[in-house]
Formats: sequence, structure tokens, C-alpha cells
Amino acid sequence: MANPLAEYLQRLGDDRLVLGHRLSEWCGHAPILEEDIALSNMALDLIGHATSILALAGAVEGQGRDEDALAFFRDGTAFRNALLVEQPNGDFAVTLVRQFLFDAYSVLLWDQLSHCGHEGLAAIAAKSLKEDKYHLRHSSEWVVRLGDGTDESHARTQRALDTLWKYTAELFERDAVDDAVAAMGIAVDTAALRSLWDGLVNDVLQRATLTRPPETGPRRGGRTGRHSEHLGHMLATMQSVARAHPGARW
Amino acid sequence: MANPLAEYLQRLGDDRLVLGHRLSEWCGHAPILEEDIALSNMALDLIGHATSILALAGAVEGQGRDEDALAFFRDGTAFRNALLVEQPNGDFAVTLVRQFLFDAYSVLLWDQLSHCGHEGLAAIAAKSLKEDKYHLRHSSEWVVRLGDGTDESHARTQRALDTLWKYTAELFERDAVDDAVAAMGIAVDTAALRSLWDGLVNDVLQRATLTRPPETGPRRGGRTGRHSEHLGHMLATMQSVARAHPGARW
Amino acid sequence: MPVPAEDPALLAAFEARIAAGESIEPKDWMPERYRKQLTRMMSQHAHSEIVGMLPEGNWITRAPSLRRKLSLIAKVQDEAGHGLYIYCGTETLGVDRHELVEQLLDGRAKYSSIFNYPTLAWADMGVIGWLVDGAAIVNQTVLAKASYGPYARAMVRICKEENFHKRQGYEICTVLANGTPAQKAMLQDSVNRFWWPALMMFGPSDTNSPNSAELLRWRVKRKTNDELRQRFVNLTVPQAIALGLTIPDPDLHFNEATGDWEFGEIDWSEFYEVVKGNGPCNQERMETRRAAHENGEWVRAAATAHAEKQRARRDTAAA
Amino acid sequence: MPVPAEDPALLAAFEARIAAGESIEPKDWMPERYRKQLTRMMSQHAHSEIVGMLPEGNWITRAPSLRRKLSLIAKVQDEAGHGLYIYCGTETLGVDRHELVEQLLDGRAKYSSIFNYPTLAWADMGVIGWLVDGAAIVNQTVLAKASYGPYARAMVRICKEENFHKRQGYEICTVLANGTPAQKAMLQDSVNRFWWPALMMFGPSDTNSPNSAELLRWRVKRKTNDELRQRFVNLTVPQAIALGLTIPDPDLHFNEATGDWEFGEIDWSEFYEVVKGNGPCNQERMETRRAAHENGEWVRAAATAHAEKQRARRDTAAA
Repeated sequence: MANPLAEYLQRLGDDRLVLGHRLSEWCGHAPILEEDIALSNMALDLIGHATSILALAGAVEGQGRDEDALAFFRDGTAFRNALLVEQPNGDFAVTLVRQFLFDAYSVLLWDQLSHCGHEGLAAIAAKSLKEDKYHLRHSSEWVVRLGDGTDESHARTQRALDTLWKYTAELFERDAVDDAVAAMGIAVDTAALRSLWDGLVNDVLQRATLTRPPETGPRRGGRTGRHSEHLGHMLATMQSVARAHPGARW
Repeated sequence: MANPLAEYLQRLGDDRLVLGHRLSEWCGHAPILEEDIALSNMALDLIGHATSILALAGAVEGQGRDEDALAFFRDGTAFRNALLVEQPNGDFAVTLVRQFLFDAYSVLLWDQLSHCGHEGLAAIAAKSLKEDKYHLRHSSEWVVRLGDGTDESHARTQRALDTLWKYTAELFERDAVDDAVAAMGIAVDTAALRSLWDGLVNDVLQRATLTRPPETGPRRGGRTGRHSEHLGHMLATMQSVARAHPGARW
Repeated sequence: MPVPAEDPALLAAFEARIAAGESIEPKDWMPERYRKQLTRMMSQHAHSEIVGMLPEGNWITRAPSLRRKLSLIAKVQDEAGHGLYIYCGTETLGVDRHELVEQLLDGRAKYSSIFNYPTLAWADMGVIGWLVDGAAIVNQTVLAKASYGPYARAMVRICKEENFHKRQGYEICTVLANGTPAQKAMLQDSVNRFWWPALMMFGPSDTNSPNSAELLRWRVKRKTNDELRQRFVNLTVPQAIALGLTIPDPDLHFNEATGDWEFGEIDWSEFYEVVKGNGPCNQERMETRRAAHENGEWVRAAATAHAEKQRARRDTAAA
Repeated sequence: MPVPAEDPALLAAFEARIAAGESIEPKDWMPERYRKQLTRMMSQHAHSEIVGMLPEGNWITRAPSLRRKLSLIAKVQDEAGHGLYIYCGTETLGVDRHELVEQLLDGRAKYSSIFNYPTLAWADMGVIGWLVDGAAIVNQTVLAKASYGPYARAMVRICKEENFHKRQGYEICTVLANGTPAQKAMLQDSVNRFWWPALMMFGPSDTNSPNSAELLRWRVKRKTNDELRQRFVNLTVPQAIALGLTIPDPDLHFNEATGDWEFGEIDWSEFYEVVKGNGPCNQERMETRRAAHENGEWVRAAATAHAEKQRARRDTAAA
């Protein structure tokens, strides 16, 4: 692990870049016009956060890579996002459940990081926290609406939850990178994070009349570049123009 | 038009490369194992033909581009395939109807070109003709089977035909490139081609109990790089690895 | 088209208000024809914003830098916002949004033909901003002085955002024009594809524009199609020259006497083919919108069902 | 597991034939357990070919040269052919292909766990050919001497093709190993991901392999899992060294005395998790196969309906 801080920042940045990109795939295809706007808003916020974080990651890394170099010129196995955020959009239930599970995590994480010992990161965290709170409100409202809507929407939402649940454990795993940045003042209390997340998620699932799935067969690997096959296809599209014109300015 | 022969060969090559690529997207997803094999076979033949033709096109062009440079390092607007072959696979009916409409054209075209005045092209044509005859048999058998199968398969196949028909006229259009290569001994009798194609298609549609759609609103533009939006997405995927490693050997 | 008989006194008063440059508001009396024409224009405009999300949306996932990706998403989002805003405007005329959406999806309603052309390269994101938004602004700046208050006010706001989009588009073009040979070629090819369709955005020539006279008298429109088209060409040609681009019109020339850039004959047969539904993407655009609508049916049903449950719970709690 | 009672005389004769190295053919008497074991092994093998199309199929559309694209399609097509061929082999044991496909799709049947690992880079197409086909060949070369004739003959043919695939895979690796730094890194990362799963392809250690003893006696298998695994490692490590690759096993070392490359402890908990269905791609693979089957339902129905119509027409014509 050459540079744990750069690695840690890439994880933070890639989560948001990949999820923001997934949301942007909805643009023009949402079930109602208001959701075209709302999903675009969340995409803008997340890609905006990713831009700041990856710029910082590149600076910390010190090898001359800016945020665009990191976004458009890394292969899939160099991405460090959690598997949850790269899962395909599926139907609206999959997208909103994925969003809710991530938002709950992200809000709690930013809340801790906004007090961390790295000034630049703390500032990004404070700004992102404010915006992610809106996302969480939006996604949890939809989870409740869909879970406690019609029989069909309930079934779709429960299925989405069952499918995506195995990717949530990864969000709370710690490894040497986390320990190394903790020693640098970027200390996240993972246990507290997990327990607050559990409470928050349980509350929304209950209001949504959804059943929390059991913890079986968790999937992991995103933090070390072992992704699902979905990410590569997403990046093939995302990077196509940039890669077709190496060295060009846009 | 810098080099009409190179341009003409690119049209021939791109038709087969793009259609072969579309067929290869089915690999592992066909309705029966035998069709996984058959669709792969056709993909292999078509991409094989494309390889020979594009190699020849590159040689004729004389700018140092080989078949891979033409396949992997041209943007969408530089592709010269007809719009028909880039249309997405849709269901099995769309794929097989698209294949049948193209095969009927391709067999008749190769039949003429196998007698043309360009030795290299005539040789490719003779070889390709032999293989495309098998494709035509296969695709027309399926069109008959699906058209004269169940109500559902009939409806799907008629719908596929109605959707794709507007792309067929482009196959028989002539422009300055055709005239220029005709003057070089590569003379295709387009009127005869069209009339033989009509007869062949009418016969199969009749056996398939399908209705030939009316000639309204033909779509054109592929021969001059004015494609549908589908091609760009296909190429983003197809070219992703090659473009990510410019200059690499494989 | 049968014109409904209107009270002559009311009609005269209405026309006098218009002539005096007054603004007509939702509660004011207006002739049925005026209401119809406005509904037609406003709903076409709203539909155009919605369908117009698709050609640009097609490149969001491929934008070549994070900054461009953000501004493209924001632009498409603005278009959704404009659509929503104008649909609300049509509601002031007594027409429901859902009714209008139905008309779009079943093919009865029209939208701007420009969106039936495909986007085939990243440069199209620049050229659409520059030429298509540019043409829209020329149209809409005049509509911002239209006699119907809600429409005029919507146009003021929308024009402001579209001016921003146009500047952004032109900036993309500037970067490409100063970029690699491949980028320059991509830009020129895009201009070749969008130039004539952009000119067609102003509609048929005045001699063939059936609605124009009445619309002008009622100040729904303020300029003829040809006047606006000429204004656009005059604005745009110098910008193209500044970028080192060639306009794909061999007849284009500057008339020293009039100060106009005079242009060649528009291929109206292409225009009418696209209007008829035979443009390169008409079917794809409608299929995409219909698929979004149909795939969203269960979501809308869930939202309604949930709202009803909530209401019932509140009622029970209150009882 | 209750062993069905067999006629002792027949069983003795059968075991004598096996011991004499004779080949058992479909019409020969065989113990029910033998039939069952063979059906299990052959159907697992066929399923593995079918599911095995997916990880490589995942890169067909992205192969970086036309030549590589052609050979990858051909390889995946061969796998479909192998699947078909072995399904036919199981039919000689009285089991229908459609029944086996149902067992695969509803999760009752197993297939090789290696295909539950994702393919994440082009280099995986080389490494799968080299390591995965390489391991399969070590297994299958022995199976080609299995006592059941149809299976042994299928293996002879399949091994021949897989040897070709393995050479092709190794050649891809060679090009990458001699390529750009990015290509070399891609290759090493792929080896890091596939090395251990490839070792797991030989199944549990002999001490934990419940079926092995009987299978060996009946010459369905000819070597133990551990023997085959060691043979594979001994073959492969020198090839990795030749490519300048690092095997991701710090305990790997050469034992001068035995001539074996001794390797570290396999993570059997990972193996059993993947077997249980919790591998990285188990669910995706099954969803993909089920989707292909369900989406193809109407096609198969159409083919059946058409064949029946044709038959009816012939019958009418003949009458």
C-alpha cells in the first residue's frame, strides 16, 4: 500500500462517481418528470463530490493525475468503489433501494469525517453531508412509498432489497487502509457507523413494511478492485470518448 | 471522395463487421444451445469476411491502416455500414429477420462480385458467397418457422419485419462511389440485385405467412456515416480495450 | 377549420387590449381560437423540452470530462424543468398535463423536429447548444413579449437559462475548434449535420405558414418565420467564421446592401418528411418516451396508493 | 445414501470387466450407483461447459483485435459444442437433456465453481485458457481413460479441442507478458485472481472427498484430486516462470527430493462458500441462464408448433 490516504480518497471518490454515473443513466427515462429532475440532482451532487475528492486524491498521490485522469484513464480493476454502487439500475425500486442503502451510510460517514483531522477532507465532508441529507430524505421517502404502495411495488421493492443486501456488509469493513488513515487523524468509528446505520435502515424498512434480509453470503472485493462484471461495461461506455482522444482537452 | 475503392471496400467490410458483432452479442444467451452455435458460426463467418475485406481496404487506401486500425480506431461517423446491420438485436425474431434481409442481399451481391474485375475482391466474394448461402438457408428457415409458428411468434416476427423494413432500401441505393468502382470493373447491377432480392424475400415471407410492409419513410445515411445512435454505443464497447491501450499488440 | 363564433363586443375589446400591448392573463376573457393556438404552441414547446432531453441524454454517459459531464446533466435537467414549467403554464389555459402527455405518447402532438436527428458524436453537445439553443433563443426572445402573460413570463425565465446553455455549447465548440485534428473534424462534421435542421427549426417559409397571420395579429408571435431565420443566420455565421468552420451551404454569401447573410434553398421535402414521422429518429424518440412511461406505470400507481393510504390513516386518526 | 441392492453375480462380473480394463458401453449391465455417479459427473461437466460460456462470452464484444475476437467466439462456440456433446452422452445413460437443463436452472445441479468468478480484464481470456483449460485438461486426460465408453470417447475429443484452447490462452498471456507495462500488470492481476480458484477446480482434498474411493475402483476416476492438483501445479509453475509472472502463493517452493512444486494451504472456506452459492457470480450466472431460457421459451414453442404444422401438412398430402 504505497499511499493509504490516496487509496482511501479514491474509495470515497469512486463510490460517488460510480453511483452518480448510474443515476445519470436514468436521465430522460424516469417514471415521472419530477424524478428525472430529482435523480439528475443526486447525480450532479454525487459526481460533484467525486470531482472534489478525486482531485484531492490525485494531489495526495502526487503523480500528476487529476480528477479526470483518475475517472477516465483507470481500468476497472483500479477502481475502488464498493460493489453496491456499481450494480445496474434495474427497475426504479432497485435504483431507489440502492440509493437509500448508500445514502444512509454516506450521511453517517460524512458526519464523522466532517470532524476528522484532515482539513481538506473535513471541508468536503461537511459540504457533502448537507447535500446527502437531502438524498437520504428523498430515497427513504421513495422506499416507504414503494414498500407501502401497491402489492406490485411492495414485491419489487422487497426483491430489490433481497438482491442488494449482500453488498451492504462491504460498506462497513475495515482493512489496513482504514487503519493507516486512522493513524493520520481520519478515524472512522466503523462499529458506531454500522450500528447507527442499522437503526436508520430498520426504521425506514419498518415504515415501508419491508422485511430486512438475513446476513448471508456477503459480497466484497470492490475496495481492492475485485468488482462485479458490471463495472467494466459501465466504464467502457463512460471512458469511450476520453480514451478515443488521448491527450485531448475538452 | 479520395479513394472510391477503399470507400467501397469499407462499406462491404463494415456491413459484415457490425452485423457479425451484433450476432456475437448473443453468445451464451440464445434460446437453444444449437442456436448459440449457429449464431456464433455466422458471427465467425461475417467477422472473418470483414477481416479480409478491411485488410484489402487498408491496403488499397495506402495510409498504413490495417484491418484492426479500421475496426478499432475509427469513430462511428467514419463507419460505412448500412443502418440495417447496426440495429440492436431485440428479440430472436428481430435478429433473425435482420439476418434474413441481409443474407438475401449479401448472397446476391457476392454472386455478382465473384465475377467482378478486381481479382482480390472476386476471390473474397466467391468464398463469402459459399458461406453466406448457409446463412441464408438458416435465417430463412427460421423466418418461416417463426412466422408460421405460434400466434405469438407470428406477431413478433411481423413486428420485427415492420420495424426493420425501412432500412432495406438503403442496401440498393447507388451513389458516386458505386459509379466510380463500376468504372474500375466492380460493376454491380443494382436493379437486377433489387429485383432478385424482391423475389427471394417475397417467396420466404409468403411461406412464413408474413405480410411484406409498404415502402414508406426509408432510412438512409449509413454509407456516408450518418448512423443511428445505436452504432456509437456498440463501438464504445467494441473498441474499449483497444482504445485503452493505444499502440499495444494483442 | 371552423372558427367558433365569439361575442363581437368581447372580441373587439380583446383585440384592442392586444393592440395596446396589454398582457392577457388566465382569468381574462379570450377567444377560443386564441386559447387553442396558445395551447398548441405551449404544449409543443413543452413536448420539445421533454423529447429534447433524449439526444443530449444520449451522451451523458460518455461525456469526456467530469466538468462536461456535470454541465451536460445540468443542461438536460434544465430541459426537464422547462418542460414542467410550461406544462404548468398550459394548465392556466385549462389543459391538464397528463392529457398533454397522452397526446405526445400516442403521436397526436408535435414537438420540434430537430430532436428527431441523432446525436452521433460528442461535438454534437457543443453544436446543439450553439445552433439549436441559439435558434430556440431567437424564437423565444420574441415569445417573451407574447401577449399571453404566463407564456411570456415562462419565456423570460427559460431564455435566461438557454442563453447560458448556448454559451456553454459555444464554449465546447471553441475548445474543439482549437483542439486536435480529430476534434476539429468532429466539430465540422457535427455542424454539417445540424446546420440545415437548425434553419428548419423556424418552421416553413412565411408563404407556407398557415397560422402565422392570426398569430401575429394576436401577438402570440411577433415576427415571421423567415424574419427570425434570417436573424439567426446573421447572428450565427460570424460565430462559425470565428471558429474557422465551414457552413455547409455553397450559396451562403453576405449581402452588403441589406447586411444579411443570404443562404441557399432549404430542402423542405426533408422538413416535411421529418414532420410526417419519417425523420432519422422519430420512432426511436417516441419508443423511448413510451417505454419510460410504461415502465414507470407501477411507480406512479404505488405513489398514488401510498398517498391514499396515508390520507386514510390521517382520517382515521382524526376521527 | 442407500445403495440399491444389485445382483451379486452381475456386480462381480461388472467389476471384473472394469478390473480387466474393459470399456463399459450403454447397453451393458451396470450397477445403479455407477449409472448415477456417471450421470452426476457427466451432467456437471456439461453444465460447466454451458455456464462456462458466460465469463468468456463477457469479453467477446470487447476483444481488442479481430483475430482475438474470432478465436474467442470460436472458443465459446466450442464450449457450447462440448455441452451439447456431453448432454448427448448422458442420454446414453437414459437421462434426457431437458431434464438436466431443468436441474441446472432450478439450482439442483452443480457446475464447476471456477465459472462463478468474474472476468474483469481482457487478460482473463488468456489466463482462463492457460490455467482453467489447463486444469480441465489435467482432469480430463485421465477421464479419457474412464471405464464408461461414451464418456471416455467424448473426453478424447474434448481434450483435443481444449489443448488447442489452452495453447491459445497461453499465447495470449505470452503477448501480454511481452507487452506494455499496463498489459503486464493486467496479466499479473489476472493470475492473482485465478490461481487459487484454478487449484480448487480439482475438488476437495482426498481426505474430504466422499465419492473418490468408489469412483476410483470403478475407474470413473483414475487419479485422486490431490494427485491431479499436484500434476497441474508441476506443469504450470514453470510456465508462469517463463512468463515472468509471480504466483500469488508465498509458500510455493520446489521440493528437490520429490520433484514437486509444493504449494500453500488452499482456502477451503472460500471453496465451500462458492459451492454453496455465495461465490462472486453464482447468482448472476444462474440469472443469465434463466433469462436466456425464459426469453427463448416462445422461440422453442414456435419451432415445435411449426414442426407439427409441417407434419400435419405432410400427413394430409399423403392421405
